[in-house]
Amino acid sequence: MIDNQRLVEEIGGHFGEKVRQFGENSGILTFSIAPGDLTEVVAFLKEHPVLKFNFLTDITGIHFPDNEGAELCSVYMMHSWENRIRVRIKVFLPKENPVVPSLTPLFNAANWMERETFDFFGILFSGHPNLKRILNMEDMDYHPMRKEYALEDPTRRDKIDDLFGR
Amino acid sequence: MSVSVPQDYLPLFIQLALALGFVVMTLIATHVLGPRLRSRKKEMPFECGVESVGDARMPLNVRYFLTAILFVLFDVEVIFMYPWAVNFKGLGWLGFYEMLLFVAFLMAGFYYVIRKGVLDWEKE
Amino acid sequence: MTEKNTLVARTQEEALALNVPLQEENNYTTLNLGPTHPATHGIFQNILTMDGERIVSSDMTVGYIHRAFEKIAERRPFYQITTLTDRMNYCSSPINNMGWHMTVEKLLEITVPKRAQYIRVIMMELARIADHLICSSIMGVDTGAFSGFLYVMQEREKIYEIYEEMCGARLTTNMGRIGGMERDLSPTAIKKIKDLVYNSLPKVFAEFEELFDRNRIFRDRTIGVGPVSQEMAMSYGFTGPNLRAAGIDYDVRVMEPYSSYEDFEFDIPVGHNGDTYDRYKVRNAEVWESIKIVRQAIENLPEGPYYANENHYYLPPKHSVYRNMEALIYHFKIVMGEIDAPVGEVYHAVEGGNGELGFYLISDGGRTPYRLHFRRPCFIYYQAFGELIKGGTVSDAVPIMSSLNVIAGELDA
Amino acid sequence: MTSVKMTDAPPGYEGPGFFATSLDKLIGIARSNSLWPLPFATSCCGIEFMATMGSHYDISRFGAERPSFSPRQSDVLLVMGTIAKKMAPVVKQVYLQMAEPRWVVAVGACASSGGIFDTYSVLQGIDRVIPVDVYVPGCPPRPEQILDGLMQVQELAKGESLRRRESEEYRALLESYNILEKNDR
Repeated sequence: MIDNQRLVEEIGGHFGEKVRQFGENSGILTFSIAPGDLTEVVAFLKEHPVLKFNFLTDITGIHFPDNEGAELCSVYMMHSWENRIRVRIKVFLPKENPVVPSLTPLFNAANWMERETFDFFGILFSGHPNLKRILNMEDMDYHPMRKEYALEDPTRRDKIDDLFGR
Repeated sequence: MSVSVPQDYLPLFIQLALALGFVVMTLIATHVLGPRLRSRKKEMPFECGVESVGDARMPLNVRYFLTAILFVLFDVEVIFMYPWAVNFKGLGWLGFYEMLLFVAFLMAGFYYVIRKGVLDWEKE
Repeated sequence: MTEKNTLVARTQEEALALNVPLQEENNYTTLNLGPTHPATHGIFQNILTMDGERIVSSDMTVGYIHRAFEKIAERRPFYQITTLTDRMNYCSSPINNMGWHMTVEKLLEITVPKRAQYIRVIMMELARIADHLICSSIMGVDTGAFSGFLYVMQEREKIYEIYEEMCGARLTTNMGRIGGMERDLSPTAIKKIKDLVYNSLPKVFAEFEELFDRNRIFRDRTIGVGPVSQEMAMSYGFTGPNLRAAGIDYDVRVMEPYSSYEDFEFDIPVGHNGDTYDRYKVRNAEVWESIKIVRQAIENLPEGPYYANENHYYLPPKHSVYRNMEALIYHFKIVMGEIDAPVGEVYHAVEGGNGELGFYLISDGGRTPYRLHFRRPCFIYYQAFGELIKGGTVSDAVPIMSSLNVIAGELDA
Repeated sequence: MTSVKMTDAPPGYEGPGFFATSLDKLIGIARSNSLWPLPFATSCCGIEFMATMGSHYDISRFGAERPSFSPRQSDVLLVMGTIAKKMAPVVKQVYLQMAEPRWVVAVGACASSGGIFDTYSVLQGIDRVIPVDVYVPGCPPRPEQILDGLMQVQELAKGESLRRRESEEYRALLESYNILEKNDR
């Protein structure tokens, strides 16, 4: 049975200083790495003979507007079906140039997940075969999931503040 | 058995006239009564709700034509078989051999077509 | 007509024999399947490039009903997000509701009493049955058989009646609360559930299966159509019945049991080839397994409360709101969304109708989630559709799409 | 004794052996009892429409058993579900390509007003792009409510004057939605 302690030893032992901030959130091991090491770490986890993280569960983004120099975060969740264990990898990126290598060569599923993350947060995945908007309209000029953008439809006129006591 | 006289066909003609009359009347009535609105977008082909791109009149591969004409050929063959099947007993063995010969001719053509590879879509 | 309207030949030999000009380039036909196409259930656009009847490639566009769930979730208190989860996979909304409640309970560290967990299991399995009934019967409609659909719709209505008995709604159920259920199973509900799983559904569903399983047309149109290998399924992130049809027995209910799934005896049906017929068979087998689970749950329903004793998060009963000051305060605070959640980061997955439905919730200690991401199984595996239909005919593409059971609301979020 | 209910006769003049009414009313009855719907189902409400179409609620009882997926042969556009801004041009195109007379039913809160999705990506009601005749509330409406919406359209069809679609008011309505172009007749 592989537990999070064993994972820390395996990953930490192999990558040393490259992996940082090990933590456990509701049972799932979380750590962060630099964007340049992402492909290497994911490939290591995927092809490891014992760990066998063979399934990419999800890719998503988070926006931390107050986190100077690392405003955006790209989150990768992997799952080892054989060992029944999950792991979460975080890559923090600056707002000015959020570039992270694409995982499409390793997992086909990464294609649309990365497009969605690009659409919502504007994180650029280098090496992605077709990085364009997926859910929103092509001509949208901002990335709506960033915290500074409003949720409401700007064209709506019947929601006057007076009516709601605001 | 009686011999049919032209008068016997009268009900048929009446029915034909009624059927045609109904169609013509309906067409005229809808044109007179129905509201109508023409616009450029309305007259475009329906493409699942998006604007159609390009032209339907593009060069077609000759294979479509060959497939279509072969289909017509074998379809017509079946039409010949209907009257033959109705009079199967009356025509007797001679009719049977004739039909056999007819089908054999067609089959020879079919064999030729298959050997030529006309029906293979992906021939490189 | 102009020169454009002429025939062209593909090979030199043909051009000479038929006296038509030779075609310079591969002139494929382009066909538009969607957005409002009767064969696409939901709104997707596929621009197919065709060589005769064969599909050469397809260009998929999604996002036609993108509703910004994740953005809304950042502005709503936790209990209001349940209404969003309803509208995600609307064929099996109770699973989404319960999955969300369990995610929040994981964040708040609430343990739900056994009875509530069993009621949740019953509701989730009924939702799974409803989901699979629609998918399988719509596959029948797409291959040209309407009667199967009419048979099972009647049974789905009975499931909806049970939902109504539980929460008052039919489709977008908004069922349950954070910390349990909003009401106990009523005697009518128990009667209806028992009637469904012991009498009507098995009978009708067996008949439905008889209608399709060995139907020549249905088999010809589905066997060997759109096969998914195990490697491809893994790489494309398949989960749920579509993955199991390829022969991998991954099921969240067994892998990471939630809501007392470990108490129940059931099998995970798997297929062999991962083709359309296998997906259909796996879904049908899952309906039988779900019936088994509901029977076990309703027979062994434990006594006890149906909600956790958590005043801060679970709405107090109405009669005490009228009489008790504390209850009134809690009621007010919960309804106004003024309950602060602890800081945390939670991922919880449930086995939805289409696969692993995950909720990735980040709370910064506020009243709303800081970030909520839904792992929508449809969105992830639908990208394989283009590869599945490649090389097949258009008539194959339609059953493949319905066998994948892509729900537009879940896909576009 | 049959249980088949005949439609009520329109107001008119009745004498021995004959019955006279206006052509408007006759055509109104014909139209209202054979409305072919175009189910434009995008999300949840579409599933409720499936129930309406299915055996339990049976929309065929109202002469609408033939769902038409091409706009050319349909009379009622039933818009069911959220219409995102990406989808709005498609709805408009489908409406434009329908033959006159045409009616539109906005089924559900999303199609009527955007519903709970007051977001940047959702169209706040389809009446921003096409004229709507009947709004059906509910999220989603129950099949009975969808049937009621259809019956409202039947009432509209029954009472509609034959000249309405050629009137200046109707033209002005379409022009206000930018549906008629300059040289359209």
